[in-house]
Amino acid sequence: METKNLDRVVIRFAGDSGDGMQLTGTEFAKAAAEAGNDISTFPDFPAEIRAPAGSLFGVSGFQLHFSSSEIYTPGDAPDVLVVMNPAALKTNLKDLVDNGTLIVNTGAFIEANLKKAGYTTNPLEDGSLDKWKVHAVDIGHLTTTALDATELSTKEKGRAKNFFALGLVFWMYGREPEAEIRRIHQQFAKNPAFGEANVKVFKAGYHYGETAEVFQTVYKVPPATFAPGMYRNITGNEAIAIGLVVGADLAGKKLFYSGYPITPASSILHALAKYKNFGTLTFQAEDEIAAIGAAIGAAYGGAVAVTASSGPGIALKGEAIGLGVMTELPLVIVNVQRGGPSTGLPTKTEQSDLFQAIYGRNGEAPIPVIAAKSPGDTFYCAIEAVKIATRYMVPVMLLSDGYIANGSEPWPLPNLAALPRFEVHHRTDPNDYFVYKRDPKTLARDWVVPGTPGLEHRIGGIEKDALTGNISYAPENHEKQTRVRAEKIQRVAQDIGELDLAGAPTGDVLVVGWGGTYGALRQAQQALAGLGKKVSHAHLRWLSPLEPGLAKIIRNFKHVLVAELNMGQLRTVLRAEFLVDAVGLNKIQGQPFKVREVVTAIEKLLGGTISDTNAAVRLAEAH
Amino acid sequence: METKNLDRVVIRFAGDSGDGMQLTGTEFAKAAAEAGNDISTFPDFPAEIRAPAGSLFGVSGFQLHFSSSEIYTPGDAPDVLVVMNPAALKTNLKDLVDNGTLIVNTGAFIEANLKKAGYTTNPLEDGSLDKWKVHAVDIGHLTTTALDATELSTKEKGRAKNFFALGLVFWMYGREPEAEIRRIHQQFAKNPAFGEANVKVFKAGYHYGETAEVFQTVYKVPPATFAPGMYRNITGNEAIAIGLVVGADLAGKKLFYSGYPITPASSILHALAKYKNFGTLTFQAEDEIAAIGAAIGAAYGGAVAVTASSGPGIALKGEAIGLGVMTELPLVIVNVQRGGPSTGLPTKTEQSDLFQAIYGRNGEAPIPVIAAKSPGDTFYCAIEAVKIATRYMVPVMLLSDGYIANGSEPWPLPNLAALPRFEVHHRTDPNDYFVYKRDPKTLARDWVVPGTPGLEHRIGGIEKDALTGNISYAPENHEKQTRVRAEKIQRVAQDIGELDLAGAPTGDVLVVGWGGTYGALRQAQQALAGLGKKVSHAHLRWLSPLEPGLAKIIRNFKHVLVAELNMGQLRTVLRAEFLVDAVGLNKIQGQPFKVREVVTAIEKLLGGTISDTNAAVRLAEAH
Amino acid sequence: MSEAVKLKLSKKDLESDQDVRWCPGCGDYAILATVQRTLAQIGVKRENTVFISGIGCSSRFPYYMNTYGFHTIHGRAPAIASGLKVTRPELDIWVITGDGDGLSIGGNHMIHALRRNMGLKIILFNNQIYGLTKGQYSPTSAPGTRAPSTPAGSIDFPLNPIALALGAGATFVARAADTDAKLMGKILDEAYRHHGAVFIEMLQNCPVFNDGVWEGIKDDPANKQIVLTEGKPLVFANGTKGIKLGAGLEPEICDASDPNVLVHTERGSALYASLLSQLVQPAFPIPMGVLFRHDKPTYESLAHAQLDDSIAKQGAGDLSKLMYSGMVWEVGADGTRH
Amino acid sequence: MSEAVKLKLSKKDLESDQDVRWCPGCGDYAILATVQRTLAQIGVKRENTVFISGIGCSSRFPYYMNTYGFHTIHGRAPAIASGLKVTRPELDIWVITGDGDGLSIGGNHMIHALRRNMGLKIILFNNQIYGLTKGQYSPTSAPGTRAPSTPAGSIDFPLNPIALALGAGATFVARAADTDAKLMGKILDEAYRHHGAVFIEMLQNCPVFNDGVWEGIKDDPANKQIVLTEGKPLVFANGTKGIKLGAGLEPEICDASDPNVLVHTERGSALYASLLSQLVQPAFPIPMGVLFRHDKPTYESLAHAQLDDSIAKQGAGDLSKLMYSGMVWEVGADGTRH
Ligand SMILES: Cc1ncc(C[n+]2csc(CCOP(=O)(O)OP(=O)(O)O)c2C)c(N)n1
Ligand SMILES: Cc1ncc(C[n+]2csc(CCOP(=O)(O)OP(=O)(O)O)c2C)c(N)n1
Ligand code: SF4
Ligand code: SF4
Ligand SMILES: [Mg+2]
Ligand SMILES: [Mg+2]
Repeated sequence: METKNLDRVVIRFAGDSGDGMQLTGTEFAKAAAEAGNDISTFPDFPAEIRAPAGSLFGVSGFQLHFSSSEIYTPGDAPDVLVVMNPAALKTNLKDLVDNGTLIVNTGAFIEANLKKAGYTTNPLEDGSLDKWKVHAVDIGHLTTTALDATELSTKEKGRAKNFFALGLVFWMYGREPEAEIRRIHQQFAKNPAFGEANVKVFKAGYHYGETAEVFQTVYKVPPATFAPGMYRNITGNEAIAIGLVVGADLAGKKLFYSGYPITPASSILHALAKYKNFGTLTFQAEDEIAAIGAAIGAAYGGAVAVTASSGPGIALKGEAIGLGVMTELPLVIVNVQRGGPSTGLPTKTEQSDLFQAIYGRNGEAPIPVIAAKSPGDTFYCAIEAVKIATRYMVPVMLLSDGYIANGSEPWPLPNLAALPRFEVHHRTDPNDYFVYKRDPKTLARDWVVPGTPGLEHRIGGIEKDALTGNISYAPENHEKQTRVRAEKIQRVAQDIGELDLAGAPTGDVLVVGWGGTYGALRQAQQALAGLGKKVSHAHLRWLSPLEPGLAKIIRNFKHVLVAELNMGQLRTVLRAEFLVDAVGLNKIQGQPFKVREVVTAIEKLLGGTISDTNAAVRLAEAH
Repeated sequence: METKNLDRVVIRFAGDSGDGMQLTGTEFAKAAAEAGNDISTFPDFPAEIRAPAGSLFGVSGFQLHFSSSEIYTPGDAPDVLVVMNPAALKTNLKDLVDNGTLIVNTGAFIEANLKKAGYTTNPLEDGSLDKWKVHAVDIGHLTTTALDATELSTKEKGRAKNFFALGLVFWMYGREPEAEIRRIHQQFAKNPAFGEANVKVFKAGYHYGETAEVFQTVYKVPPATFAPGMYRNITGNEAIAIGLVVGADLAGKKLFYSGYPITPASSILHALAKYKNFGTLTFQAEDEIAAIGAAIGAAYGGAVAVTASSGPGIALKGEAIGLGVMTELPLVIVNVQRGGPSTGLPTKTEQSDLFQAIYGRNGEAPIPVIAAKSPGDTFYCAIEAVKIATRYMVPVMLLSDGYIANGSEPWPLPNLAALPRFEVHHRTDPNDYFVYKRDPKTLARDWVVPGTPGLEHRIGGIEKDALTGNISYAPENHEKQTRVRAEKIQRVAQDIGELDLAGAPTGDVLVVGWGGTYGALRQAQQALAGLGKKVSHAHLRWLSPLEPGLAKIIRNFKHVLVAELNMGQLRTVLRAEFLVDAVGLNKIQGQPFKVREVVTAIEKLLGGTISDTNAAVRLAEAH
Repeated sequence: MSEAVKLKLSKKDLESDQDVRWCPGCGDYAILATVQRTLAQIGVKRENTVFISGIGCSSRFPYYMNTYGFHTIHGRAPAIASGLKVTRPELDIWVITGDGDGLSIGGNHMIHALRRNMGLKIILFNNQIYGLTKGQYSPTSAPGTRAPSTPAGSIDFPLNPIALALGAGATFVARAADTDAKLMGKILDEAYRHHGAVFIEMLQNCPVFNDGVWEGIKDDPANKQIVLTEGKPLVFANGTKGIKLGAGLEPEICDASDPNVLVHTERGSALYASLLSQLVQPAFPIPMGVLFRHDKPTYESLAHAQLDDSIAKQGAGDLSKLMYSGMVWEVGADGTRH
Repeated sequence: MSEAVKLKLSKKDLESDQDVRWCPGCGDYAILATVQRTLAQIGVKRENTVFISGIGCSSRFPYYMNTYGFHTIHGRAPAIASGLKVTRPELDIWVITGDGDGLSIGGNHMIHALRRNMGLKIILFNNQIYGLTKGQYSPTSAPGTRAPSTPAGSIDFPLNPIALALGAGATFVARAADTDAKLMGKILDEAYRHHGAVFIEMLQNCPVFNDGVWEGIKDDPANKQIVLTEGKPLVFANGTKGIKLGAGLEPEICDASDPNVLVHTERGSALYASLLSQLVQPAFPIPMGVLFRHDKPTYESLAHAQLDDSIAKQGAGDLSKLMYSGMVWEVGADGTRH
């Protein structure tokens, strides 16, 4: 039995929504992380809760990229594909690299399933899989036999088969089974019988790999090296939830979160609902308008108030955001973007709500907009959003997306003590208090909360006198207030840090991106820079106001390529602002960029030849 | 008694909301129109229904510009100001031209009212009005004495005083009283006693002018010359209502209109509710979302479906508009813009909802956007919106504003027979019907309505297969559909007419505008062109897609000035599209542009000297 | 309502070609089957039948009916259906919604559609949970419901869908369980024939996120259900117990022989109907069948009556008259007014 | 509720410096005055008193109170007030809304705030019209109302605000007329002391667009009103007539001497309360005063109980614990995992 070292592996598990592929993937990711690899994951599941077994649209996938060197993405194409049924094979095979490894649960390749997947002949027999290393394993059968002894019903036995697959890959990549066995027991503590069974099956899979002739090699992916410190795995929605709690604490306040469930934002509410002992109040409202309404009420009362949703729900909040702008109350609105328009592609990722974030309200109602670049980054963006909202007395929009929300990565745990605090001060001094008198630096008005004696006052959505806050229809006052509200957003630039720029501040191509495309863009830039190309990558954190750093460099490049998962929304904003002839790399498929796609687009601008494109792609992938 | 001819007069009536100034103004405007003058009106009233008597915020004004030559606007500054109380004087005097005529209802200048208006001394006595021709008339007293004989209560008598003012100005400008007397009788047909009284008072005012020594001159503004044809006076909301009914007829359909009341859009609903004998159905919904929802349902059923609102209400419709985009149903959404953000300035005009119209939805959800330039133009825009919506199967946004909606102008009645019809065809042929199969030219899918045998099908807000319309999460399909939806909007350009351009297609300054600012911009351009300046004015009717004509010329000018009643929304769109360094003339005061403001801005770009600015302004005003 | 054509239709004729995407075991399957079977038996015109839904598992329903169907946006189905009904009164319009879609985000459209007596047949799938978004509690969830968004248990008091519908003015109110094909069929048939706003609460099981919420009631029909029959007393427990109106105007369980046992009538007083709505678990068995029925002009009929009326009074609209209304004048060849 | 401090407050202390902008003769003036007077008498803490409103003439109310005030957006006041109440339970929060603001666009937030028994004191100014937008009919307008948007008369059936509030779960439901300062004062005082969702319908006159809708009731209190008193029978017409429950469970007018005349109790059954809600003009005199009252934990108290509970169980939250939860590992100086 030989052991072979690999630098990196991309593996994808695919099966029915009911097959538990998400669990298998998550567990294997944990093992990889535990083994010290750098990892990046990409769960991709259908909108249906549990689509009927065997259907094409019911296929659920989980891709894991684990490596002995730093990685930024879940990988373009899997080296290893594990499929639990024909439908999974049909929908995923096209992505498997040539000569890649294919593990097939043969037991599921029965007439009925083949038909559902639209196969006329059985791919296991018609030779259509010849160009891949096929391992045919009757996982279903092996699972049930492993459980012969147990009391479980056949149905229940069947449910365990994902643990067989898990055991198998554990063996293939030389992972230590003990930790996993412990985890399984913990997870099923409430139901030991199942725990036992799953462990049995997990071991069966592991031993199958060991004993079966078919797998001659164990592949080892040595640990990656990381900056020293403490780490954990985290998804975007977990990190955003923790970030909000920490942000509120740094402001010296309690968090109030109100939301109405919507994919892929719901899990933020689910996470925060568990943090009651932090004094965090969560409110499941009757709809998105009520959710932001409640948040506005809480902000008026002095809480750090947050509401989150996805595109359609954010659309409903537009009018209320305007109220926040007019009354100048601090508020964080999180948009975990998904494919649009309308209901669109609820479980797929997209970046098409940027226009809505910046422009989607009646009247002149500008607000700051910040976007997270990775799962772990949402933590810092959440804190920053809370800081800006409370410092400038303004609603802040925080953009995430389905890819970040569900994806996970190893996350270096921040040093809490080192995070700068930004304590909120509520005015209590009645002397010469004016409702709209502003801080000269931030232009923020005082945040006076009900309960403060002597400062009783009234606010509302009608235009307000620039000093007293009384209703005012005076023409000049309206112009003045409108300009101040706009200026206030520009002032936020005072608090914006360095531009995240990779590569030189001048060159041939500047790739500009924002949000969850960070990994693919950065990796592509590094690859090309590695080949000596004059390519830089600027990744925007703040979209409104635009980062000061960008203005300094954007005109220093022959080409500006704005890469987004939309039809060119940031590109439009940048063209209007800088009058540079920025071109776009746009993908609207509900899927993240592949590094290859980005490299190819840059090469085109460089007038590159296919050959070095491939070199770059190889380099990027090897990266 | 001498008679003097004038080319043009700008008169403003101002008083309490309760004083009936809107009626006085409207009636005098009718008389001017009847006398053959060109007219333009600008009602300006408070948000309060009937604010307490004498309060500054309760002042209601009506400005009328009538002329013997063509005019485009209600005029920059009144030559004559009629004020019914101190508050009206206080808030309006600053606009009166130097040496202008001021008619004051002295009876209202009592201690209490002066105080409410914030006067410490009585302006009628402290000489502060010296630079104007003041006519002090105790209108209140003269009105009640005129009604001594009648049965009316003092309160009722008081209410009639606006007719005294009306009679007085009738005499001043040599208008024939008979027609007016007839109109008053008609208006109060239900209540002859009031009719009688008002006529009495009207006559009293008229005779007062005749007999009182104070008015030595009668000013005559000779008739203007118009293109031959039939004319009527019309406000924007009246014209839009009629346009919708006609538009539906030209499509060979019935009109369904659903709305939720909101200023300044409500009167469209009020007008249409009267047109039941045209088969027009109006539906007052429980909110704006229900209103557009009902419209979508009606469109699905085959009606020409329309919903209207103003900024805040349109914000609420964003999600549903997305549904219209995804299901590709024809729909007209009218936004009668008002001052924002939030509740903002409900009764004031603004153009700050352009971003919302173009970008204000989740996902990639582009729609065509058209804007009316004047009260009468809304008629044609309504028809065009219906045409594009039904031809391209898409929701169309029609932008109007408070200024257009309430303002009025003499309107050459269109020749109905000459209006091209655009009959809608509903597919009934089941043979090779596919829900999203498209017309090669317009990219529109077939409009198949329930009730059609053999064509039963399902639509919805989830991404649809590009041919069958079945739910599809396929990556390529989503990209394809997204691009087709965008391309469809661009194709609308096929139906866009010539660019409305005044002046040469090349020159020093191109003024670009849209919507209700047309009059002021065009007048300024003409004035400067009259002085030999190389200034042109392009007024956009279509904002999305942008008019093809603009692309051809926008780069041919030294300067591009985008003049809007917002912070520069169209400017942003044009900069992004054309990469031209367009500058803005922006006014956010809830008030329309004054010609002087536009001229001054252009002169600045031309590097003009104050002297010829004044010349231009004089010319513009004389125009 | 479009006149039913009596040519034989089979259940198959009502099935669309779309794969049904609900979880195995979902109560929605049973409801779908019964709806298809019943409409086939009635012999509806497929082309005149429209299913309109919002968003939710239940709202996927229209895709599976071989009729016209519109899967709209969350909570807005009653509004969209209203626009269709007002403009196309001849269509049979069924609205499919859930406890979240119809009572949470869509609660307002629901009560206003019912208030107007809009001719819509609204079926609310009540599984006491948000299925599609993976199991958060809903406005009908029992207090203390532990769900992802309420790990410590929900703290709001649930809405009573039947009470809300009655209060809003529905003119046909009924309740059935997903598995009770017979009763459901009967109700659907009568709902089909009713002119006005129909509200049917379907007790639906969500095996994935709220399995068995209705078991208690479904498994012990004898003691936990009162099957309503016109003119028959409110008795249960195999005819041994009954419901009467107690002192202090509270419903009370009594012996079936008690002379005061209430007798059911669908056309009973509003107060009687709200008494039925107050029969809720665990204190009482819950009424199944048609609780209330009342004849009242529909919104669409009144709206069209106004059109006809104005045409009768003013004559069919004349566009040029319309444009020439108000003060009209002519400008002659000389460009001045005549 | 913040403990009332008994230092003497005068009505003036509750008046803000803002000009009141309602039309002369508007019923809102009388309500404003009574609210100011009553809160002064109670001796509320101005700083702990908040008035939150939507949009409408009535919703201008907060500007005129010398307390904290928030004039929000149309229909959303109950939602905004809920967020404030949950985070600041010690504040006294009054919600001012209208028949359009609270029952048309805001109907859903209204019923959900009541359902949750959110500690809000909601006052609905019912003038049966949209005042601020110049007189369109509202969800409470009588059928046939001729208004700018319904020149031929409105065709929808009105909502019964009291019935809706009861059905939604309000725990304190009352009605008063704008001009009846005495009764209004009494109701406001009790509402102030109630823990939970308060719903008060104010019969308000809009002299400009709907003058006199309530005249009938206000001008003939003897025959058109039943002033409710705890423990006293439902009698009117100077004690000559009464209300009893008729056969078929319908309210019935009877002789005051009839032994079956119902006796009022604010804590009566849900059915009794809905009977009261069904006493509407012209058939019946309408009940004025406190119709229903019920004690039930408030949403905010339950929410905070859950916080305290979890702190008691898990200890006060520790941020580093929070971050270190899940699988945590260390990377050593050598850059590899230990
Ligand atoms: C505007 C908007 N908000 C939220 C959602 C997310 N969402 C979809 S369905 C649903 C609730 C579904 O519950 P229910 O109506 O009871 O239907 P069920 O799935 O239980 O049948 C929610 C919150 C959405 N699609 N759109
Ligand atoms: C989103 C939105 N839609 C519509 C309006 C217009 N609007 C303001 S108040 C109002 C109704 C007012 O009626 P009601 O609530 O009864 O208050 P009232 O004026 O009668 O006191 C409407 C439709 C608005 N301001 N905002
Ligand atoms: S989640 Fe529940 S309601 Fe939705 S389909 Fe699955 S079982 Fe049915
Ligand atoms: S319109 Fe009616 S409700 Fe509004 S302020 Fe005037 S009188 Fe009062
Ligand atoms: Mg449900
Ligand atoms: Mg009202």
